[in-house]
Amino acid sequence: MEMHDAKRVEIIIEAMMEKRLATALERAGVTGYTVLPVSGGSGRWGPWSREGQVGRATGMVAVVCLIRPDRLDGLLKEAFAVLDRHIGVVSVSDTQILRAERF
Amino acid sequence: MEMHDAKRVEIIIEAMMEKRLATALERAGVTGYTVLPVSGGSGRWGPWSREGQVGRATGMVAVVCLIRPDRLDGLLKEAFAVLDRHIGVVSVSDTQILRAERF
Amino acid sequence: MEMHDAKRVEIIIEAMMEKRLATALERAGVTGYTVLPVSGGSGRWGPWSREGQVGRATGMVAVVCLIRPDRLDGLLKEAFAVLDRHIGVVSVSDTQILRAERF
Amino acid sequence: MSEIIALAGQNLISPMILFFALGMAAALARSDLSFPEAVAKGMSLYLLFAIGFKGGVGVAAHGVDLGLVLALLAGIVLSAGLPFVAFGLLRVMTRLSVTDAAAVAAHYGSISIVTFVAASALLQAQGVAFEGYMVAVAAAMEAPAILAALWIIARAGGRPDDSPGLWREILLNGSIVLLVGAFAIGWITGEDGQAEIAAFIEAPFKGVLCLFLLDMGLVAGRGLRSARGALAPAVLAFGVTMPVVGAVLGLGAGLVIGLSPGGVALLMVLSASASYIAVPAAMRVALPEANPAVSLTLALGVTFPFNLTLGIPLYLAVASRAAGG
Amino acid sequence: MSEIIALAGQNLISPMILFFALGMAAALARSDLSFPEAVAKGMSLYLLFAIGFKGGVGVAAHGVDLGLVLALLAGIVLSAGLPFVAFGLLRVMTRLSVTDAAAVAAHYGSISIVTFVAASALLQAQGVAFEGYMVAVAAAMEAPAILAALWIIARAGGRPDDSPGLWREILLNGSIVLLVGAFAIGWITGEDGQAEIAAFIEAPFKGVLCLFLLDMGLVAGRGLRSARGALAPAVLAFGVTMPVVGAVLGLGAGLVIGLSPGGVALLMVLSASASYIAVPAAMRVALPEANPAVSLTLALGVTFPFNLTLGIPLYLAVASRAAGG
Amino acid sequence: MSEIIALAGQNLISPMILFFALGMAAALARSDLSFPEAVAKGMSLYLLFAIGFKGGVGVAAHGVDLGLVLALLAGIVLSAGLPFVAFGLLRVMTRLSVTDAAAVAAHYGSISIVTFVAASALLQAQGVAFEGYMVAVAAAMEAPAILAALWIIARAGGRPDDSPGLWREILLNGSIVLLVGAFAIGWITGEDGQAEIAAFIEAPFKGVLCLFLLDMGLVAGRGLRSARGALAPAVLAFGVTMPVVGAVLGLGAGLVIGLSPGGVALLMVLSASASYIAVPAAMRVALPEANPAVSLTLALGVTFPFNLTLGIPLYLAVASRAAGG
Ligand SMILES: Nc1ncnc2c1ncn2[C@@H]1O[C@H](COP(=O)(O)O)[C@@H](O)[C@H]1O
Ligand SMILES: Nc1ncnc2c1ncn2[C@@H]1O[C@H](COP(=O)(O)O)[C@@H](O)[C@H]1O
Ligand SMILES: Nc1ncnc2c1ncn2[C@@H]1O[C@H](COP(=O)(O)O)[C@@H](O)[C@H]1O
Ligand code: NA
Ligand code: NA
Ligand code: NA
Repeated sequence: MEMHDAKRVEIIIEAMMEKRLATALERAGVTGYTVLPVSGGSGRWGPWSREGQVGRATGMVAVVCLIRPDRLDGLLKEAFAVLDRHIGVVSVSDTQILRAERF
Repeated sequence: MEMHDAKRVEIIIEAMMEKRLATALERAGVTGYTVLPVSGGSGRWGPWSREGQVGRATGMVAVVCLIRPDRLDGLLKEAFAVLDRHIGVVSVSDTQILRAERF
Repeated sequence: MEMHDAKRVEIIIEAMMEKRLATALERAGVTGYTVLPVSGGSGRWGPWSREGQVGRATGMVAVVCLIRPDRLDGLLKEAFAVLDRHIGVVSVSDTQILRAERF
Repeated sequence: MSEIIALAGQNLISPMILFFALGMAAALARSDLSFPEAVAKGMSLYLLFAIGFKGGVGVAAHGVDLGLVLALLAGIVLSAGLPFVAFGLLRVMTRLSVTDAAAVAAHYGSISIVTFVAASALLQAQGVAFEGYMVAVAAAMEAPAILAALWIIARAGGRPDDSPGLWREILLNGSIVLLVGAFAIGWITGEDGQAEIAAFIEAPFKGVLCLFLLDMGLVAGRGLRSARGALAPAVLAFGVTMPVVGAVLGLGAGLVIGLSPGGVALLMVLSASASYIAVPAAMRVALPEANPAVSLTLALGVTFPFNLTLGIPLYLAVASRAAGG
Repeated sequence: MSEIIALAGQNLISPMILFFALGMAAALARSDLSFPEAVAKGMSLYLLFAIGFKGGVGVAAHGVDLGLVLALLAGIVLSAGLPFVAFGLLRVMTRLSVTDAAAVAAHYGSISIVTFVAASALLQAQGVAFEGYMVAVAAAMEAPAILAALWIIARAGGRPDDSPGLWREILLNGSIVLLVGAFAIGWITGEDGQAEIAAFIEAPFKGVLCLFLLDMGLVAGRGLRSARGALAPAVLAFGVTMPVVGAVLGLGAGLVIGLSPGGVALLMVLSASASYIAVPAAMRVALPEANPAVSLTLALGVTFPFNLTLGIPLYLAVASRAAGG
Repeated sequence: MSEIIALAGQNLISPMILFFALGMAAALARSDLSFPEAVAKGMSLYLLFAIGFKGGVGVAAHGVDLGLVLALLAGIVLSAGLPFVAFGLLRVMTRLSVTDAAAVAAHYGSISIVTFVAASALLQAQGVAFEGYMVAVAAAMEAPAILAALWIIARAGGRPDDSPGLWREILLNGSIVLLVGAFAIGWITGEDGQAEIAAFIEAPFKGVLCLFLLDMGLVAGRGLRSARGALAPAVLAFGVTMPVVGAVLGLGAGLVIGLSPGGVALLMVLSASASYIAVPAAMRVALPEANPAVSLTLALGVTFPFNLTLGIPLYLAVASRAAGG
């Protein structure tokens, strides 16, 4: 199978900010991403969990985005404008993808 | 802690195809994998979300599979046979695992 | 964007053990982690799924933890004490993070 | 005619329709109102459970005759035949590709169980009786349309994925199994079974249906919003033409086999409605190249609201006249 | 006075309160009892649907007069004004930062719909009538407090994020849309609509409320446990002082506009209660630097139980006296 | 005898059993019918809430006497003793390892609350009265079996993980807390509380139970399918032998402490049933080396259906004779 170099960007961000992040990714020309639900975690304000919660204030989501390496900078700049004052983490790993023509 | 080289394969695939992928992984001799739910995303057909959905047509899942490097080719070949005409993405990253005897 | 080297530790562990793992991570001085739900998978005891399940005996969670490389050993030691006799997998990948001051 | 308009007007201000409209409006205005996936699926399981069981109890009460067999046959023929009509219309009216047209055709041959449920609720409110086994006819109409669409696409040179696994998936898909299973259990346990669980499946039914329609409005509105532009006017026109064509064919079939006016109305509704659960899932497996946004948005965002608001009262009025109710 | 105590005592052993207490106790004892997020959200959708619809039917039955307009105005003024009172109190009583104080103030200007629901249930049990439109007043009081808090923070040199998207999010947030939408549909369909879905929204209401309060007790207890230490005694004191202050202002407003004793009691309850759904979410977007644990724990872990157990019977007793019930 | 067969026959065609059978058949045929985890958990929370509350109201109505204490004691002794019987039987009948046998033994000493619920429903349908406090006995029988199994494994040289955290987890696990809490609240609020929430916990109860049994059938069927081969015939035989042995011991205990025929039948059912929620979770923590598929499949796929279909009517008939009903 032919593999191609790519970046795997994982953005863990407040659920309230998901739509703004999606808009930012679109602005950065990123059209493919996947959102995974998050059930809990821990950060500077201690541990939290979604169990039994109704409001969206204390939830997060994980957005995974596979991109060609040359698009990374644009993505990070736009994503950071959204994240800036907000809690959340961004990590970027090297990866290899199939079907690179789609990215 | 002794760590061992391994590959982390992440397959994001339509929920309808999960069982077929599982069968394919079995065929490739892969017995360990973990399925994470996906709540939404965006692709060539625009953004989507699982909120309020009843049918399974517009859902995806993320299948994470840690394997010994020498098993990668077999896995990709079988997985690709399932993915082929379907939407979804495959990424492979280098990683290190504990307890390699289990893989 | 300035990026910093870090490790991405992914621990897939029985749901029953989540609290014990959280305590162990705290002991290792790790304060930031994110828990993702798992909907199914396959291991030495065959495939399983959370569909329709009430009990927690057959569920797992994925705990993702981004840390500075020098904290890895402490984390693995504590996590392993919890995992030890239990099913589950641990993988460690190289990654890069934004806002390293938070880790 | 004025009677039809009166009925339609009355229908339009029922809580069911208003909650659907609320959901659509909320989604189009980009409100974040939403139902968790699990709650939506829970409500749909409840509705299938209740409607199937009640249908079975109805059959137990009134006995079964040749009518059941004829109605099942009529349903299967309609479900297998409508995709050809739909495919033809689509190729004439629109510029959809063969693949997309075949996928859409499968949706319109099959049925929407919520449209059926809403129609039965209206019939009950109007005091119009109908055959309990119509719910079995609904179940029988789910799958043949898929077969027909795959045949169409194969003839047109496509290569649908029709592995054996696919057939089990289609025939044993969750909604069919629950609907038919609950129907059988209602039939077996009859009045006694009904007495045991009536309080669960009858009194709250309408309320749950309102909530479910609110959710469907939200999903439909979201679909319309993100598909805006993707649906050409001609495709939209198909979305309101095809249900009327389907209803006319359903009317003919219902009259031929001698259903009651209520039964005829329901067969019209089934023929007019388009699947948004079973068929979309089957198409993803069998015809992955078809754009799911087209058929789903059309079925859920155009045809479903059309049937819910104007279609059902219209079909009921016509059926009452034609079958001499 | 003894009458108030008797009412409070009776209230304290109602299933609603006991289930809330059970939840809190279970969470503090670190039991793993918990509700799935989807079930909790499903119950809250049900409660909003039912309370909104019932309110609308009430308005349809009794007609609408100037009272509705006055009550809406009073609610908006209270919601916009209470944050200033709360902010002042917080700066005097506690050491919270300006940002945190403004965020907390927004919570106390806005309302908690479950507190409102619990109070209406108590009124009904006591046979005290109230205006059906009070549910619309509740909806109107959700948002102004946020505006007030953002103004406070901007004046204090902060820079809240008040992009246009934020305003749509606040005004069209899910609970407001469902509450107002169900209210409107109840109003439009009136007795007829009520007859259709009464069995769903009336009989099971109290039971669902008990389960929901159990869940809220679990969430509140978990919040208190993990926030122990983070809340200074002075902040806790604010959590029981502010509702009383709010209730007094609500009392004044209710008397001025001439609400019935039940309506006055509900306006007191709304003023006394603190938001734990809409405002926390808005604050995360607009004031991300504010510590969410402080305001949420205070609203849900201190003020909510205070109102539920002591506040509501107290406000009702006072309202009955003052409005001559 | 013929009376027992008639009762069993009648039981077999109740909606409850038929829905369980439907679920099992659907899963074995690999239908994709399934309940979301959140919906399944929501239904189980509802059932625990309702059955606990009703039990408490029953005690409030009939008063409490020495019987309650004796029954609790009997339950604890049975739960602690049955694992030894089960472990002995397993070592004689099967080739399970010591670890697996101890884990299975813990399941059979403990209880299945749904089996209890189904049995109470049958008793009610038959008009057989029973002590309201039997639900407290059920709660008391959850944990002792785990202690017994850990003792067995420790004596056999194993090293179960019995950290202090484990004990809190077992004693404060969600189902026990909800069951006992709702029982206490039902007891405290008595008839008044009952009046408030009766419409929620009584009328829909049977219907929810049917849906829940459908889900259990699906889970059990899926378990059987994926464990096929893993369960040796001797292990399967244990799955139908042990409930009968347990029932006999429960019968003896019930007669000794003088329960009513209905109460004796329920104590038999509790002794005969095997845990599939609390114990599996505890075993994963304390005995991680035990294969969960063995005990879960046995408890849910073999013993549960055996009790549901044949066991319960059998135990009821025997109890009626023996306790002179
Ligand atoms: N080091 C980390 N690794 C993974 N997730 C993290 C990490 N730090 C923070 N998070 C996630 O981000 C949320 C907010 O963290 P914080 O910004 O520290 O308040 C936490 O609740 C976690 O879900
Ligand atoms: N670059 C990407 N990174 C992450 N997920 C993606 C990416 N592209 C597509 N996906 C996921 O795969 C689905 C189908 O994408 P597509 O094949 O582009 O229609 C999307 O809805 C996403 O969930
Ligand atoms: N190689 C693997 N890759 C990803 N997840 C795994 C792997 N092996 C095991 N798992 C997960 O860990 C669980 C227990 O596996 P095991 O320890 O093999 O019984 C499985 O059900 C999977 O969810
Ligand atoms: Na149709
Ligand atoms: Na307030
Ligand atoms: Na037992």
